[in-house]
Amino acid sequence: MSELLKVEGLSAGYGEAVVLNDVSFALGEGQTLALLGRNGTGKTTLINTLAGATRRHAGTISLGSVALHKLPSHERAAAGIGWVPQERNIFKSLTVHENLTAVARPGRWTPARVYEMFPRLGERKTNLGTQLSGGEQQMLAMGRALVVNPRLLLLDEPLEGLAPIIVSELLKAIARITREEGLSAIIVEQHPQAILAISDRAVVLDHGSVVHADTAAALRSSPELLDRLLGVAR
Amino acid sequence: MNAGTSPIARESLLRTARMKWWEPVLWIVLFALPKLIPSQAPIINETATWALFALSLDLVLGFAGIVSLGHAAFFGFGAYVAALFAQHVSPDPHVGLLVAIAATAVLGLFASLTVLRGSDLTRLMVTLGLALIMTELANKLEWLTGGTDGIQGLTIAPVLGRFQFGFDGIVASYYSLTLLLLFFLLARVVVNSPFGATLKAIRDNRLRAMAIGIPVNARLIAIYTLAAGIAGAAGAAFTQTLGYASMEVLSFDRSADVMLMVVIGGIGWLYGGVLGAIIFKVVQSVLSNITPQYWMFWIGLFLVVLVLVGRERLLKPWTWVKGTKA
Amino acid sequence: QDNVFKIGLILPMTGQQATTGRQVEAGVKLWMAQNGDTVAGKKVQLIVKDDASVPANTRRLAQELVVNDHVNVLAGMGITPSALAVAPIATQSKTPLVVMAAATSSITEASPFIVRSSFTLPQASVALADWAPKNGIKTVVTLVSDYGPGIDAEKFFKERFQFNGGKVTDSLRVPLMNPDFAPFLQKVRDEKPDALFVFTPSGAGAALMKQFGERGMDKAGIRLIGTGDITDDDQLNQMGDVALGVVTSHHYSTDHNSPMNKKFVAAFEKANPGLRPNFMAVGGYDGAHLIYDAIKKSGGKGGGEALVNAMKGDLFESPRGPIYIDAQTRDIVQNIYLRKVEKKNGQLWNVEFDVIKDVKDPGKTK
Amino acid sequence: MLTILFDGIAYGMLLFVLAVGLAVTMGLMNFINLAHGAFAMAGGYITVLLMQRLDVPFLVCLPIAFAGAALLGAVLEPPLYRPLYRKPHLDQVLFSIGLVFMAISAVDYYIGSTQQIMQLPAWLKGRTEIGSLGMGHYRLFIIAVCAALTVGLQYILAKTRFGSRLRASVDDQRVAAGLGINVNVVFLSTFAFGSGLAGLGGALGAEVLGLDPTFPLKFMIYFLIVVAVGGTSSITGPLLAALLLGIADVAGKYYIPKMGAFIVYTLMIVILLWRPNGLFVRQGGKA
Amino acid sequence: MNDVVLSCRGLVKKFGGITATNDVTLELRRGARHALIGPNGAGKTTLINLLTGVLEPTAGTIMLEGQDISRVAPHLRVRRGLVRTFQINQLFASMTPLQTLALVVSQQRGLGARWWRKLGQDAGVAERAQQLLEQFRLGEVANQRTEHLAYGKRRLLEIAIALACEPRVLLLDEPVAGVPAGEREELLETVAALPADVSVLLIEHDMDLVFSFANRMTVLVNGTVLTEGTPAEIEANPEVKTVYLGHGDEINEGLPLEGRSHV
Ligand SMILES: Nc1ncnc2c1ncn2[C@@H]1O[C@H](COP(=O)(O)OP(=O)(O)OP(=O)(O)O)[C@@H](O)[C@H]1O
Ligand SMILES: Nc1ncnc2c1ncn2[C@@H]1O[C@H](COP(=O)(O)OP(=O)(O)OP(=O)(O)O)[C@@H](O)[C@H]1O
Ligand SMILES: [Mg+2]
Ligand SMILES: [Mg+2]
Repeated sequence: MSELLKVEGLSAGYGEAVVLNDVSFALGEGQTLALLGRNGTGKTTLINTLAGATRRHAGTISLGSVALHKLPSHERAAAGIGWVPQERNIFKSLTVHENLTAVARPGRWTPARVYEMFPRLGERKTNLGTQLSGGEQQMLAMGRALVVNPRLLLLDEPLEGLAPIIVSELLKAIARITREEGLSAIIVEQHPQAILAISDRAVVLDHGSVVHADTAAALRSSPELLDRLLGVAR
Repeated sequence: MNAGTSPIARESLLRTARMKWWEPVLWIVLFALPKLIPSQAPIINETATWALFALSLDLVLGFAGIVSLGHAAFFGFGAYVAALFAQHVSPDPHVGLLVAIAATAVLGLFASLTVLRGSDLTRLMVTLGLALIMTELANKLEWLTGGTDGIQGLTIAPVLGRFQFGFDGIVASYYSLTLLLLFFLLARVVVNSPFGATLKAIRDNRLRAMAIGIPVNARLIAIYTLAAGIAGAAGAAFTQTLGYASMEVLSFDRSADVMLMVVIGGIGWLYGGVLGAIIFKVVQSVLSNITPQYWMFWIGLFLVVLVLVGRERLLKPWTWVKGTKA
Repeated sequence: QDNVFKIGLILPMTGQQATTGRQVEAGVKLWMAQNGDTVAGKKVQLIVKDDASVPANTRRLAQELVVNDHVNVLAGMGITPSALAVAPIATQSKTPLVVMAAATSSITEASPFIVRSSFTLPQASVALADWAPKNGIKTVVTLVSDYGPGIDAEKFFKERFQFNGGKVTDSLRVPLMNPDFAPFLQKVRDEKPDALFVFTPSGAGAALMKQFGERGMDKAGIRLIGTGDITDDDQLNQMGDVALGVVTSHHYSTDHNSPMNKKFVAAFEKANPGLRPNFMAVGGYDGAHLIYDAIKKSGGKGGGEALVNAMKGDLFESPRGPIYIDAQTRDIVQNIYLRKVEKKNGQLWNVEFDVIKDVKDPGKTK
Repeated sequence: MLTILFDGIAYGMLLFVLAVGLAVTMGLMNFINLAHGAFAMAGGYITVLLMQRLDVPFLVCLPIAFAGAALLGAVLEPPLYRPLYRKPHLDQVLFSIGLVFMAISAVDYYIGSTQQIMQLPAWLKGRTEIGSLGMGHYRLFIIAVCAALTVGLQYILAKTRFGSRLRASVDDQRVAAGLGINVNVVFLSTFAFGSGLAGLGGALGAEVLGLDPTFPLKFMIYFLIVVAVGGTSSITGPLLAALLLGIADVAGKYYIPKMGAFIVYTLMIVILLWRPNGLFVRQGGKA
Repeated sequence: MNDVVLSCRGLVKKFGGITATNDVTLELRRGARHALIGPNGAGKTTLINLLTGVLEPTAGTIMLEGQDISRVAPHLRVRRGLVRTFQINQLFASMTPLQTLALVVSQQRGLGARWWRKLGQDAGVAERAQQLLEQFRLGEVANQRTEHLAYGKRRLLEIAIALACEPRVLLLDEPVAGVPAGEREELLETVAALPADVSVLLIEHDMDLVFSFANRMTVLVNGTVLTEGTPAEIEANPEVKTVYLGHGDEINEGLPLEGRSHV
């Protein structure tokens, strides 16, 4: 399996503040990575840095043969990044449909296919972004990242606020997409068990540094390790 | 509950409301000015009425979040009421002042009903529209207001029966400064009170304000009425110290200028209006003395630089070079 | 210090009245350049201030000029409310105030220290009301800007015109801030009077005249008459052919045919390239003349009262013709000319074709 | 009667052309650009000066006025406007008023404070009478230009993705960029386009409204009224608002001249009290 | 103690063509720990908005303590003890948590219109605010502006505000969203520990928490009430499984559902 994403010696933060410290890891094509860590350890900051929305101080990021860190934020989407920000950030003055078409790029994922995956969104096509329920906004954020037709999906707590049945379906869908379409994904979640089940690899952050990097299966099968790293036995 | 900690909470709550050491100093300096530089008394007087007017706008704009581009409606109304009172009823400045404040507050009460709903832009335009209509009225009701000529040559009785307004402007500037101080103290009490806190809550988040039981409309009406009254006081001071009222007191330029002053000085901070008025007036009069034709250019440049560099950083030049990248 | 004579000139140098300020200032400066700055042993110093047509500014500037700069004379005044706001200061400080632009009749009554070197609107409109009935104009609609001077013009024109047997069929007032004259002109067109009498502050006049032409009112047989403000010399040339044939009455035309005016215009245009002197410039020029005369007559001694007394009855030849200051009213008495816009050497001029001599301000002969 | 309607429409259309650029910058970009009138003034002066000094034909001047103002906008946007998009509205007001002051003085300094008067070509000066309907040719011309503009703009905003990409950038610059929208280019081109429209409006309006350095302040209120009443979320809103105001103003002044200036202001207040977010808001609007 | 405190009957809300709430009838008993669950977009938030008066119902009535409040202004409902939290934080950005809570306490005690006293001067206000700060572990950020707080802290403040209103009926809309896993239980315990006569309606997608908290549950689907019952009944309901909980075994592997055994 060829390597898709390679992060080396990455330090980044906001303004003068450095949140991430010398982070390095790699991810193969079609693989899913679970990004774990306690609150405020820098998970979102890492995702945002990959998307180009923070200030990078040092280090490199390469996506395939592209030196991602050299690109401005808006060119990273073209290079293959699809981003679901933690706070959803639905474009509030656009309709559901416009939210999708505004960022869509040609490829397998079209708005129509998104509506297939989330029928609920199809029914709300002409609603403004702000008129959606919390969960619907979450679905839209996901769909919006997909229609960019990325090679790497960045999902920041994508399950928050979704009904259990949707959660299970979404997890299945993510597993399917990555498997069938060779898409890679990085998923941040509060509930490690849920995503470790569908992930290939796991990275745990603490205080902005990588404290554990291994296969997901290994971490999942070791409750003591989970407890030590994340402070949750579940 | 830890009984030992509660005084701390109370302490830090009250701290914001406490007078800082520089405040009395500032006021002493302000009150000394007409004596120190008597030659500048006219502009001190004018600036003080502007500052009072700006204080009024800051109450609604800075503390209740209501944008108003027609605030001159209240200033002007107060000015005309004071003028008509002096012309037809009595030259007594004190009663005139009170009547003007009361009348303007009533006007504010009615006008407040128009600013309860809508976006910033809506309020901007509705208030602007009201002021424009008032201006037209002042023009049309010539028999009452003197039309464009205004009401001229008023005689105002001495303040406290002793101090006659003279053309040197000394008495006038003390009159206006005193009003400014009184209303400033009142405004200060109001914004630091629970009532003031509910206003800020409404400004920050109306939905939440409602959800904790604040009667949003009643509060907005109350503050708008109070602010209108203060603007009326400023207008009355204008008329009484200058001895006339004409349509300029209602003009769009006056509304716009007072807005500029409040924004220059910083909104949501009572000294903002006062400071803004001082800066604006001083800059304007210095510039227009240097270049009567093109002072507008320089004041424009001042505003542009003020915004681009930032109000705080303008006071700290050493941050200019470094900070621009952030 | 004692040998300095200070003139505090307050004018609108910015804002919509800025052109007034420029013309008056240029007029004053031209007089001073031509006549030197030493009069009766005094060095004349000019202090120019901008009030942006805000009376509160005018008043404060006057206060400062009197209190701090100890000016001997206040002058300028672009608009009536400014002049009225300054009047009490003139009275209290006994400083003469020479009004060089503002034109409402009542100004000189506001203080015994006010003297006017410009004109009054009643002066100009009454002359027109005398001329019109004699020239085939029997019915008129008046259209004036809705503010003091406009209402003055309407009132005095109407009174005199009806006294002379004419009929004013409608009186329209246009808001000062009015971007489009279409509805008013259409109304006039539908009423078909013999002539439309217009007063607008200079500036708006051009737009009105163009719309007048565009609407084909002249072809419908309606004549355009008005006070000279609408064919302001300052702008006349750019108005184009629509202005041709418009009859106005005023106290000054750049085209006035006198040796003195020829000299004045030449000197003015030399000092201010690209600018034609208009009636405002003459107001400034003659105002300065008046002040110089007063200094001379009072020998440079005596205060404000002496100066005002010296101005009263002052009589001299101005570029507009002979003028004098009525000793009782301190207002100007002058010839009012009837003029028609004509093209000469490819340029438009207000060509005078009749004159009514020594017109006093009718506003004061109640 | 018909003539009044016609005049009202023409006047409304003129207001629209002048205000539509503001509807773009203020409505779509959410930037309170009070300096809009300054760009209109630039367009007006470009036209007048080209015609007066170089005898350029009027029709040629119009696109030049558009391009000139657009260029001015494009030059000013990166250093001056871009840092301000995220600042509070009041700062934007302060800043753009400052620009207006500078523009007024600069024009005064270089060109002078007198009214500039434009000489239209002969074919635009005439008037056609059809029964009781009299139509000034210039007014017909304005209506035509304006109609073309409306159709074009509507197409750009509704049928192309540009409109939604622009609004997305306004809503959330950071996320829009992260999802592949080149926010800077979108803003720059929109701003330049809005300024260009203002310039065109100024060029067309100079004939009717007159042109002097105080132009940006004098007519600012009218631009704002149109945008506020029309709502800031579409092009048709301001168009209908401009037409409504134009017709009401002209008809009001014709039939009840005594009411003069009250009509427009009263109408505006009534509409805004009835529909606080403007007559025509995007369906649903802000919650 | 089993009397109905808050109820709605035949409640309908339409947004244009969308019927978000369709003939909902619901009763909340005194002291209830009631959960409202349902798929995304089922109309849960809308229902809360209707109950609290943020939205006006298209049809239907709402009764609080036996009185019809359908037409009562939102802030007056709060004064009668009907208090909510928001799914998306609604805070006063420029104030500190301390000021916010002092304000809410003042308002709650009817001192909100006092313009002549200082905020915090009235007896007991500062003390109560301090108590709430400590209860929600906001002590060390008490004097920072709210807009600069970390998300988790803001979430806590959101709930603290609701409690400061001394609710009789408390409506919680996904209160723990964004709160770290470890702290969620603790937060709900605070809520559960409210006086026994305070009624609570909880919306939440974290089934672990819901089943540990609620003693009664209502399931809302497509704007209508699908069923109502005890947690055990709901859990066993096959319909609820299909539309909301899901059947699949794979979810049990890691999803919070597993924790519900200790209900
Ligand atoms: N915009 C910002 N400016 C400055 N500091 C920030 C900003 N956003 C986050 N931080 C800080 O960066 C650190 C890491 O935050 P980040 O959001 O990456 O954490 P996280 O692991 O995603 O936490 P959570 O689980 O709560 O989402 C925190 O200490 C936070 O205070
Ligand atoms: N202002 C509005 N205009 C149009 N539709 C709306 C509006 N507000 C909500 N809706 C629709 O009403 C439905 C119910 O929304 P609501 O927010 O009540 O759902 P919810 O049950 O809270 O969902 P979630 O669990 O995802 O938060 C949704 O489909 C939503 O799209
Ligand atoms: Mg995060
Ligand atoms: Mg919800």
